[in-house]
Amino acid sequence: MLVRSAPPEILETLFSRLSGTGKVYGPVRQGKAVRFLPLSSISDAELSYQRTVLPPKKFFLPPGETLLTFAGRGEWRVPDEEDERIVLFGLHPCDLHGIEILTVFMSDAVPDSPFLRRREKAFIVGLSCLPDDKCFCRSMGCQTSEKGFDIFITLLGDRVLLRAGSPEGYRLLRMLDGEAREPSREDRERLLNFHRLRNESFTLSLDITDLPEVLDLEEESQVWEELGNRCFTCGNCSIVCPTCSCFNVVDIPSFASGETKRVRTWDSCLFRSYALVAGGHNFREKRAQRVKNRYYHKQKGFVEGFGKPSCVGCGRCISSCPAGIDVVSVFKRLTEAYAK
Amino acid sequence: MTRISDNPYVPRKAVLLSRKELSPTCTLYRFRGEGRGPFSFTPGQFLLLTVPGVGEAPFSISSAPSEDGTFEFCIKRVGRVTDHLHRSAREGDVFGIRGPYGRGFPVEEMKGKDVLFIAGGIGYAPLRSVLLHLLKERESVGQISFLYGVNTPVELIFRDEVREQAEAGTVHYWISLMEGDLDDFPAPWSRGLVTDFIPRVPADPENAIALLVGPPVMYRTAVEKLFEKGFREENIFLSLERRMECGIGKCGHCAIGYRYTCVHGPVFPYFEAITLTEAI
Amino acid sequence: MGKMTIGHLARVEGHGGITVHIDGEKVTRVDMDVYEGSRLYEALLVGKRYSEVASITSRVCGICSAGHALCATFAVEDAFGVPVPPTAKILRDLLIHGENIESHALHFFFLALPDFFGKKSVLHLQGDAPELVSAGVSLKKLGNRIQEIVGGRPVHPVNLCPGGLVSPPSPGELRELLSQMENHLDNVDLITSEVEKVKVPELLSREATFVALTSDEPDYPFTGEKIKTSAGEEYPLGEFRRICHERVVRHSTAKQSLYSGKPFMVGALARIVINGEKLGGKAREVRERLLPPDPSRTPLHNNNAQFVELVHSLEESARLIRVLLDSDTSEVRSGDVIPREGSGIGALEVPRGTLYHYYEFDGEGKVRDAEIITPTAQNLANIESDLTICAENAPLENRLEVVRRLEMVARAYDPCISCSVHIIRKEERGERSG
Amino acid sequence: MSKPKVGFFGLTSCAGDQLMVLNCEDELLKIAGEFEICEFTMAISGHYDGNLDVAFVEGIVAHEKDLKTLEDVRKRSKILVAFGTCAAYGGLPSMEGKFDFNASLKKVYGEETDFLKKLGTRRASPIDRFVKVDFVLPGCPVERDEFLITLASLRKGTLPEFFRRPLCCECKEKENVCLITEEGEVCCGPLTNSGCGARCPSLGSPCAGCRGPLEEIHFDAKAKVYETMGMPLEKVVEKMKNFSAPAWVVSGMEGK
Ligand SMILES: Cc1cc2nc3c(=O)[nH]c(=O)nc-3n(C[C@H](O)[C@H](O)[C@H](O)COP(=O)(O)OP(=O)(O)OC[C@H]3O[C@@H](n4cnc5c(N)ncnc54)[C@H](O)[C@@H]3O)c2cc1C
Ligand code: SF4
Ligand code: SF4
Ligand code: SF4
Repeated sequence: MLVRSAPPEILETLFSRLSGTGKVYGPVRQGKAVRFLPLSSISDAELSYQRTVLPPKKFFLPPGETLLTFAGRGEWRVPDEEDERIVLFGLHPCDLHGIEILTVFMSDAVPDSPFLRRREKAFIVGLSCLPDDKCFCRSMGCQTSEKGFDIFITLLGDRVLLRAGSPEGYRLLRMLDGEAREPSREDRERLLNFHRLRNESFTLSLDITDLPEVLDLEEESQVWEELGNRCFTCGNCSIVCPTCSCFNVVDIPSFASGETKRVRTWDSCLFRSYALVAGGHNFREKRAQRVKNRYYHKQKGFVEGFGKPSCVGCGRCISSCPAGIDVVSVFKRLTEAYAK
Repeated sequence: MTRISDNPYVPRKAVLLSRKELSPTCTLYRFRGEGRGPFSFTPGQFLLLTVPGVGEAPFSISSAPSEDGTFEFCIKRVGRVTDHLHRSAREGDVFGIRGPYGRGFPVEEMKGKDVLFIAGGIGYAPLRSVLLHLLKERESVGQISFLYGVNTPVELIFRDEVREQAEAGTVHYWISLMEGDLDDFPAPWSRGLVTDFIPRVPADPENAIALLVGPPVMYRTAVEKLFEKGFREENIFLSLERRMECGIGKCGHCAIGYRYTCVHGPVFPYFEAITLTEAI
Repeated sequence: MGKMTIGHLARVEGHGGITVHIDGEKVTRVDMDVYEGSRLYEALLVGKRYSEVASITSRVCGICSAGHALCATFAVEDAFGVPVPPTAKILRDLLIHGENIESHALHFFFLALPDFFGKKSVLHLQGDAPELVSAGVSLKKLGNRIQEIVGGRPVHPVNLCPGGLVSPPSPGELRELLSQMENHLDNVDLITSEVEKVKVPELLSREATFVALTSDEPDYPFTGEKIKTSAGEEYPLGEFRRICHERVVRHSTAKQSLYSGKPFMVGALARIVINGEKLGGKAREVRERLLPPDPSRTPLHNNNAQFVELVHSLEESARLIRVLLDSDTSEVRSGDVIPREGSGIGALEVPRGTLYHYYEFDGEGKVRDAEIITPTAQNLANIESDLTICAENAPLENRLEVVRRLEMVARAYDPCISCSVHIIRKEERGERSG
Repeated sequence: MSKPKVGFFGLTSCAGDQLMVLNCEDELLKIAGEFEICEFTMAISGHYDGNLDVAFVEGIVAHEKDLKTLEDVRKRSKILVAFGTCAAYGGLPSMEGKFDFNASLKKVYGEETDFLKKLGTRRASPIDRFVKVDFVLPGCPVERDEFLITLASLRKGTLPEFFRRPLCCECKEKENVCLITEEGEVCCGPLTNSGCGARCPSLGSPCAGCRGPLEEIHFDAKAKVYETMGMPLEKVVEKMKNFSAPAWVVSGMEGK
């Protein structure tokens, strides 16, 4: 059996096992912010967090990553790899989906090996959650995860369900056999109740069935113009999005060492410079075009390229938009006409 | 999980063999790539060229595929990287290259057909690769017509080659200028837009392929006139230029809809191009 | 009537020159010319919210930006009666010492020291005094690091707010600072010996009045509840205008400060003259080694006085950090600030002397009126009178020597012209070379 | 390659950016070794009249003498860098206060302001109003790291490439919760040049806009935001104007 039931204390045992295999990161509250940070014990982690400011993509596609170092004339090298494996503890299903989407994208055509190497080295522990008023993962089919984790933890009050999602996770679960057991009938009922409660707690939802088709027809919609006027194009939504992975590359010389680093920095398709080419031509000069592009890429382009949208409904872009724009109401406005 | 191949961000070395000024802003650079086996590419593909310590930028290969590992770029001076190349690159200097990347022109499909080239300005550079390739086996294709438009006579790059080909009669050139004159040139020329020539070109639209490289504005008129002439969507190919930071479909800058210019292009058949939002 | 001009004073902050007026063989007057453009800060402040006052006034001067920001914050807190948690007070003191270390190191080693070796700059001094140069560089760096850790940035702090600080530094950062301070303190005797070798030339001797803040506390004060003069008079802060009575001088529209109709001096030397007895520890020893018992007769002693204070600030900041590391430092900000109609004064000893900020606010906390009096504005009259004495004793036939002497005297004051000119401007006279 | 000739010039300013040069304590000797510092009055005696490869110009033009210096330096320099927010955007001295320039002169100097007129005292302006600027290094003061990167690039014969994003990006990369959405504060982050690592929001106080406006905002300042959910743009712009009023005047946002 891939699922085990145990009292909450098992998390401590699990944690100490994990910390023997690598550096453990988990959700830590600091003031109003929750961030994935190194954990020294399970008590550092906030298990009932809503969402971290940055998604776990920061572990695989670090902001400001050095791709190459140029030394003398015609000499360059790749930075040394960190050998230590990392353990990401307490990722919600939406973030697991986010990592999966990025992994599929990064593996396509020419694989992005720096990303994929880091991904391969990570051991991932998922964690169940309840939605708040900004979550719409259920609408995106991301409220549960079938893959993308080694172990998934569901918190059920005084019991904890542990589910293995990889051979390594399975081996680890078996090592905990002394403290864990087969789920009982009662455990199953609790799980069912938890699922019911979770599903009932969503206040935000969006019907995406016909979205790609609607988007095809609504390219000229007034909505884009209005959004363009409202959006700061500050890029917050892209930076915090678990699936936004655009980057810019610049070479940064160091005065002290004389070396130059080639650095990739998180970019956003909302910036004016994004589609600017030599000669000053800009393929998306207007804000409205750029705002529209972001939505189209996520909900239509990605579907055409990879079979599903590249939005997991985590609500981060809603919670961090200083202009108060939210995806759900944008799409609602577009689809409403068709629903009637 | 996917197998992770070599790090695609690490360039291999290329040595600058020679440079030749083509116009006040354009220079032809000849390189030899080093290491990692033979260097083969399809005309229309591009490489990312690193000037160590300064930056990286994509350039179309401007020479025909060859056995000896050499290749040429025709580079226009517009910003940091190109500026540095123009000012400081010397024979023997070591640069970095990544690629070749992307989809090139369908050279196989051209066999036995008439080929119509339409170039605006520096758009000549990637088309030259196709042209030189076809000229190696001139008999394999039918009529070769080349409509070439520039603003002023000094911008007419590869002038000697053009003259030679025109004189030999292997390529029929039509040259358009926005201002200035071309004295004593062995090819027809006139003032106006390069697309003005399209109706006059003798090509059998049923059995011809048109290849277009130029600024976005050129594409719109050119395609319209090609349609008028009877060209079909699937026989018109154009190269789209976008900003690129990676060349391998990751950085996002060149994405049009779900397609990445660097992976699925830069050469697109016309039908694919129109399905891409904002393409032309 | 002849005239000798130094177009642009080098190695001082801002744009200024010196003009010596000569009648026959006799020097009649020396003017300190200030030709920095006006920035009208006092006018710009009108209508701004109290919360913006510190970040605006810090831009009066890049070198004592922390001092301006703090002084403005004091004035806001005075006006609205805002309490400040003890930890924040300690951290602010640390910031003051950080600025003092940075600014004194900059002036002592980078700007003044080259004169004593006849060099153009600290960069040209490496061969003559390598120990002094490297000590200067690393002390300056430490001062910046303190300001960066406490103030959020080495220049123009971003971590101050009425009621305390925005956010406390981490214990790790404080420990980093402490270990650097301890290293420097171990090195003080050695550097002092090097400084001792540099002879202070006899360029002028005169009697002068000194002014500094003072307090009833036993510590050597940078803030205080009273203004004290070397003549022994004391005034409450509220009467700062009696000291800094600004007047318009006939030959210039620059406002100069006079006390009882006479020029006076503020700065490190003034503080040592007035509060020097309160120095303890190493600073006291260094003072005995580097300064005569009565150092008041020449402004050139201001350089060494700065070095003494530098040592004091090192010792004090190490002590403050130890206190911080032993206590809970999480509370650095008192609750909400409630603006009310009224006025407030901030006074602070910044590296170059006493700084006063005075604001009147309306009921919403917007500035109605503002007044900023900087140390250099207070010193200007004294600089001119010292320059005159110096020129009178100088060999006028040797222009280079006169220039050298005058520059040394002016520089000893560590004048900060940008500061002085946030409001004042002096008429430009005659031809000028720079 | 011979050493590039550089000069540091201060117009009317707080000297904070020039101080940041001296604040590169660890690199100072190397700078002096790799560049010929021809003029830097704040730190080095002597005056230089010859040509320069690069001139770093700090401060605003506040009177005719500033203008003369600026024009002279421009003539002698291949590359002129606007060094700091004052030079680039006007900075605090050209702030749009609720004041009348002439009345302010009177307030500060009394009735006799004739001498100021004679000197050509003028409303403070950024340097691009008078001369061509080749490169902008924003910041109040400039960031030490960016200054050193600039020197490193100049040593290679090029200008540096700084990827200027809205400050929000750096704020989010530091994983701060947004002060607009969570605290209702007026934060200039969305409109401000990145490069400081989001110093202020990372400490907990809103960005004051000291690094000046993004290029786009310059030209396209018509964004309006939900007043109920977020922050009205005008409020942010009003705060931005503390550091870059003249830039907003150009973009048509004055008086709003
Ligand atoms: C597939 C492809 C093939 C190309 N082939 C050629 C060629 O054969 N000859 C030639 O001269 N040019 C070619 N270009 C254009 C060339 O890549 C740009 O001119 C070059 O990147 C400019 O680099 P820079 O550092 O000199 O300019 P920059 O200083 O980087 O910038 C100048 C301008 O170019 C834009 N830009 C920046 N990076 C890129 C980028 N990666 N791609 C496009 N624009 C960018 C900037 O937004 C700016 O407006 C090609 C571009 C692509 C995408
Ligand atoms: S688009 Fe918004 S809700 Fe969707 S995954 Fe990205 S941040 Fe989350
Ligand atoms: S706090 Fe300011 S800088 Fe940070 S995300 Fe919000 S608006 Fe942007
Ligand atoms: S956060 Fe804003 S105000 Fe603070 S330093 Fe950065 S740009 Fe300046």
